[in-house]
Amino acid sequence: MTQAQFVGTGSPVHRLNPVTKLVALLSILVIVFALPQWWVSAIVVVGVLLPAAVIARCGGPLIAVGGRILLPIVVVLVLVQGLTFPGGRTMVWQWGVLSVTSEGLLFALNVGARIVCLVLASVLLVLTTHPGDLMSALTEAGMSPKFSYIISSTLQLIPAFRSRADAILLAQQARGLAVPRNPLRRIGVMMPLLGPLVLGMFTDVEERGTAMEARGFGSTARRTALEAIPDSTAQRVARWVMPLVAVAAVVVPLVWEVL
Amino acid sequence: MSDQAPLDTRRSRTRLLVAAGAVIVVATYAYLVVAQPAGMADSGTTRAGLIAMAGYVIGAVLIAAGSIHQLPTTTIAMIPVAIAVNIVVGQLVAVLGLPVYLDSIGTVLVSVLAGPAAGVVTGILANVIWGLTLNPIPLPFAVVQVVIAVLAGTAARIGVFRRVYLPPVAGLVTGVAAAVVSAPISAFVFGGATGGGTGAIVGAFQAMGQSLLASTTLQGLLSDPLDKLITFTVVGILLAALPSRFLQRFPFAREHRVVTTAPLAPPPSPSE
Amino acid sequence: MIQLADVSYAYPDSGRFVLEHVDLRIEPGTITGVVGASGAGKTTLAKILSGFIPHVDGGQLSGSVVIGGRDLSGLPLAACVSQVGLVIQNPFNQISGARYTVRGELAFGMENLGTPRDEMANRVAEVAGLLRITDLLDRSPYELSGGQQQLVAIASMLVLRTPVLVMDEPTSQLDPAGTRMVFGVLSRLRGTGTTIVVFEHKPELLHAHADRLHVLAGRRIAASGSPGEILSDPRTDQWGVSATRYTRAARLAREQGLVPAEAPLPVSFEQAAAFFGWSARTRPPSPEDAR
Amino acid sequence: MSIAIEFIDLHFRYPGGVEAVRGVSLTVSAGERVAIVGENGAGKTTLVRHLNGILRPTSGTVLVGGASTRDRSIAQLAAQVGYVFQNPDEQLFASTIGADVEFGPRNLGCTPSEAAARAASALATVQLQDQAGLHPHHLSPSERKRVALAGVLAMQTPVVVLDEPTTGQDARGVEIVAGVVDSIAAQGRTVVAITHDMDFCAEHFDRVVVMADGLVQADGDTRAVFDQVGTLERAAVEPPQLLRLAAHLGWHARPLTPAEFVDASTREPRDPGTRVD
Repeated sequence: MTQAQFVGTGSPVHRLNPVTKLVALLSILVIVFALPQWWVSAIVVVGVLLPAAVIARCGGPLIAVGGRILLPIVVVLVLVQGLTFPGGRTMVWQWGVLSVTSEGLLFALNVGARIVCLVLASVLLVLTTHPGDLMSALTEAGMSPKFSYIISSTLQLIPAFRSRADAILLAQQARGLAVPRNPLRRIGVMMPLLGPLVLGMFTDVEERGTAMEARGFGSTARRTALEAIPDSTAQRVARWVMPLVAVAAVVVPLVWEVL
Repeated sequence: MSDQAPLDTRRSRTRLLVAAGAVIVVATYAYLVVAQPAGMADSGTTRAGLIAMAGYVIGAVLIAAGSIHQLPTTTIAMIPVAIAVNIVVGQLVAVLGLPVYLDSIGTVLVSVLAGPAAGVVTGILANVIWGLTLNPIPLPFAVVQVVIAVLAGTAARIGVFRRVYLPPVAGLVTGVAAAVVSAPISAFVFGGATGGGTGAIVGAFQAMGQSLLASTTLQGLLSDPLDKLITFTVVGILLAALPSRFLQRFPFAREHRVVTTAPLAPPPSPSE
Repeated sequence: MIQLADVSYAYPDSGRFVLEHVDLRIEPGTITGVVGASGAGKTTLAKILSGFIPHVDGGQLSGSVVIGGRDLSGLPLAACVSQVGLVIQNPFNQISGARYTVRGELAFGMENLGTPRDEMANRVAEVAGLLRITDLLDRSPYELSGGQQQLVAIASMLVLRTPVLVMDEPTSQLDPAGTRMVFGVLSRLRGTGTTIVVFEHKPELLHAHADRLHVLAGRRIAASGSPGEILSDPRTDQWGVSATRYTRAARLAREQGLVPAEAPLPVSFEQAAAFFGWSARTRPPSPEDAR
Repeated sequence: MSIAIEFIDLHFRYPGGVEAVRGVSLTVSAGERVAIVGENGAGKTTLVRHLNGILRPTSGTVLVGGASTRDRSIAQLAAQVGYVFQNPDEQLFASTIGADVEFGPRNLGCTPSEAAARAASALATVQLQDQAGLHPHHLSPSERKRVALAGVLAMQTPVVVLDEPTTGQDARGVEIVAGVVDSIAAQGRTVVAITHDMDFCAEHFDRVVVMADGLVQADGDTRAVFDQVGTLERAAVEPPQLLRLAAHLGWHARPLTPAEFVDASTREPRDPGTRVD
């Protein structure tokens, strides 16, 4: 099975063309970074991402995966910037040598909101889009099929390589390998563990290269695809409108400042 | 970007793409570090984050798009295996309890054997795979992989991997470069908080009066050089243990005599 | 038709020949087995037949390799690949991983060659039916048994409809059940007109499925003949070719004078039953026993 | 020095929930040659992986040399139980064969010279003595499998476990592995092998354990076990070629080797046409 976190609930969001979702993600990122105030990110999260997660019926996984990534980052951000923000001047709270500044907290709020938006948007895309569909759609949109091959086959190779790494560890332990206590001699134990993994890699590469050539991977013919990716004129229009909105978010404040 | 264009225009197009990508990355870095946007000091409401993110991501995409077309099928088939090794090495290294990730051994191996272009694609796509499977945070750092791959490929070309004591030096240099290049993203996109431990170190430097960018750079300099030093050293040891049968199958490694292999045996003459 | 004339080959940087003065002729539409000890050059010959030597592996190839009337060395790899499909030993590496279902994996080769969508769907259904893996089409290729994965690997080559299919030890890593699955496919392919060349060790199954055998030993084709002749030949040990226990027991019986010296030795269960059934019933075996 | 091994009501459940071994009690005394046969998924590998501590019992105990494996690490058990894995490429790492075969003995505390001596004799046993200086990946896959075998033989453990030793081997390779099995047993050491090759099993093992669905279905002298046609059929195990032929010809004898078969053919009644299908 692949390592991707795809949750197949078959919701309308899942049935969207992956390129549409990708364009939406990129547009959101541009908007959120172009208008760096925290409430912009908040609006996007509450107004766009959470409703989309509810429609896609993967609110639970989104909070779980997003939370696991974001919690340490946000906590550290608030602590670090709150206490040591270079531009911090107005003390909000003090205890001995430690002092929290309002500028630091505001900085943490602005940056934190953007990170939350960036992570939730990317995780939502990954949860609602099977990597195979994403790759096929991007290839149809002009991406080189070599990227699609590399990403899909890597995702499916990882579980097999994980079990190979376990097997190597067991095989060497079964020959008496014990991790020495002092760190310097531990480097010596590196070869029996990494050696088989890397040497095995070359045998695989030779065979996989042969198999790919045997399947016409090097051919310069115009590639076709077995499965058609769902699309609609509405989505095609949206794929033009969203980037325009993003560009506007960049240009308008600039023009505003000039006036 | 379909493969139909005749060979020569494709070759010039790939060089153009890679060059454009490189220029954008360098320009982004220069603007962020040299120009040091004034508004940074107040409340993080500047466009530095947008510039850092856009510049580095667009640059990485262009470089990857340009590099992929230079790679033959056998090299393309190597990349998934190399990325899988990248991701799985951490599992074995955890047994050793060393304070490093070593998550770019596959990328460096590809750069050294199949050349920087192959290494660049491996590194960038390893980042994308990480984003698709575990955590989107590394995605904007894709361009750091470009730096690692280019330096590894260059080191291989000038024969660093022929002497056992040179790879650690090249690793150190690469680690420094990686820390410096990744600092703007870490500072302007993530406010120095890409992870629990890294955030604390950034805080410490800021408490000592360093700017956010300087603090993230210093934090990078504490961890990346050591990680890359060990990565290059391990790759050097692994290369020395490779049979000549594997090595001579890589034109780049053969052409630049990346690892001193015995001179090629003369072709035999058929017995009558 | 496959015709090799005076083919010699040395891997780059090896300084010694793996194959010398190999002459080989394989009739179209037949199933040919090639046997020989490990290291006798079977994989090398398989790669020469499919054009991977010299196009991918390089090295020094002399002599002519003519398939379907054209010499492979003159053709670009893409042309060789359209003539000869190669099934490698390890199904895990034959599967590209570019698609997430068996159906997608089977279509992958055709997508690269630009085959129209509906033709792809037809060919996938046809080959899946022929190999009886239709029920696997919607499963992930990485969640199958070794035998099933090898069937998917074979199917992924068959959909390309290459006139020749070369199989390099397809069952060496499979258990008996998987091995029977793969050899069972061979008999079903006989009707399709595809010329099949199988490099394998398993005598009982080769005898049941192959029309003709060639022995690779001493860097050349040491002998050719029907499976019955080759697998009961006294030189099998010297060639490093394994004989069935039936043949070994029969040869021992002949050496102990229990049966006439010229009695042909059995290879299969049926032949052995007749051979030893005869020794119990004192009737000399008829010629057609020694197929 | 030889030791016995014992499974006492062993149960094992994989984290995924599959109970691969569902109550096995089995004793293998020193010097025995035991073959474990059965379909994939019967629990064979799961069972033997308890001998060197790779797997720990969910319930029940495993005794090696009288002591439980529960409180000893894999590395400690490695001194008593040598385990040859099916895929050699998951353990060969050194740049020469000799260095790789010395890895085991060095870990057990042998001096460099003693490790080299042990490696040399182990490589001679698998007939690879003159390739000691070569890189493992310059050899063919079946030769690499023999290097992995030598790597465990060099540890000279009282118990040796072989996982599918003949898979992927050519005729000569199988003969060499057969010779190794015989020589280990001759030294009074215990051999436990998992195999699908029934003819190899009939000719070189004096005891056969048939497993299916995580349980032992039959266990005993090779000749007797291969005669239980019903049990074999249920465990999807095909009897050896010569035994199948002898039964088909209606003979009373149960020959295990070509020599025994020919000898039996002279004594069997010569009445024509008695064919028992």
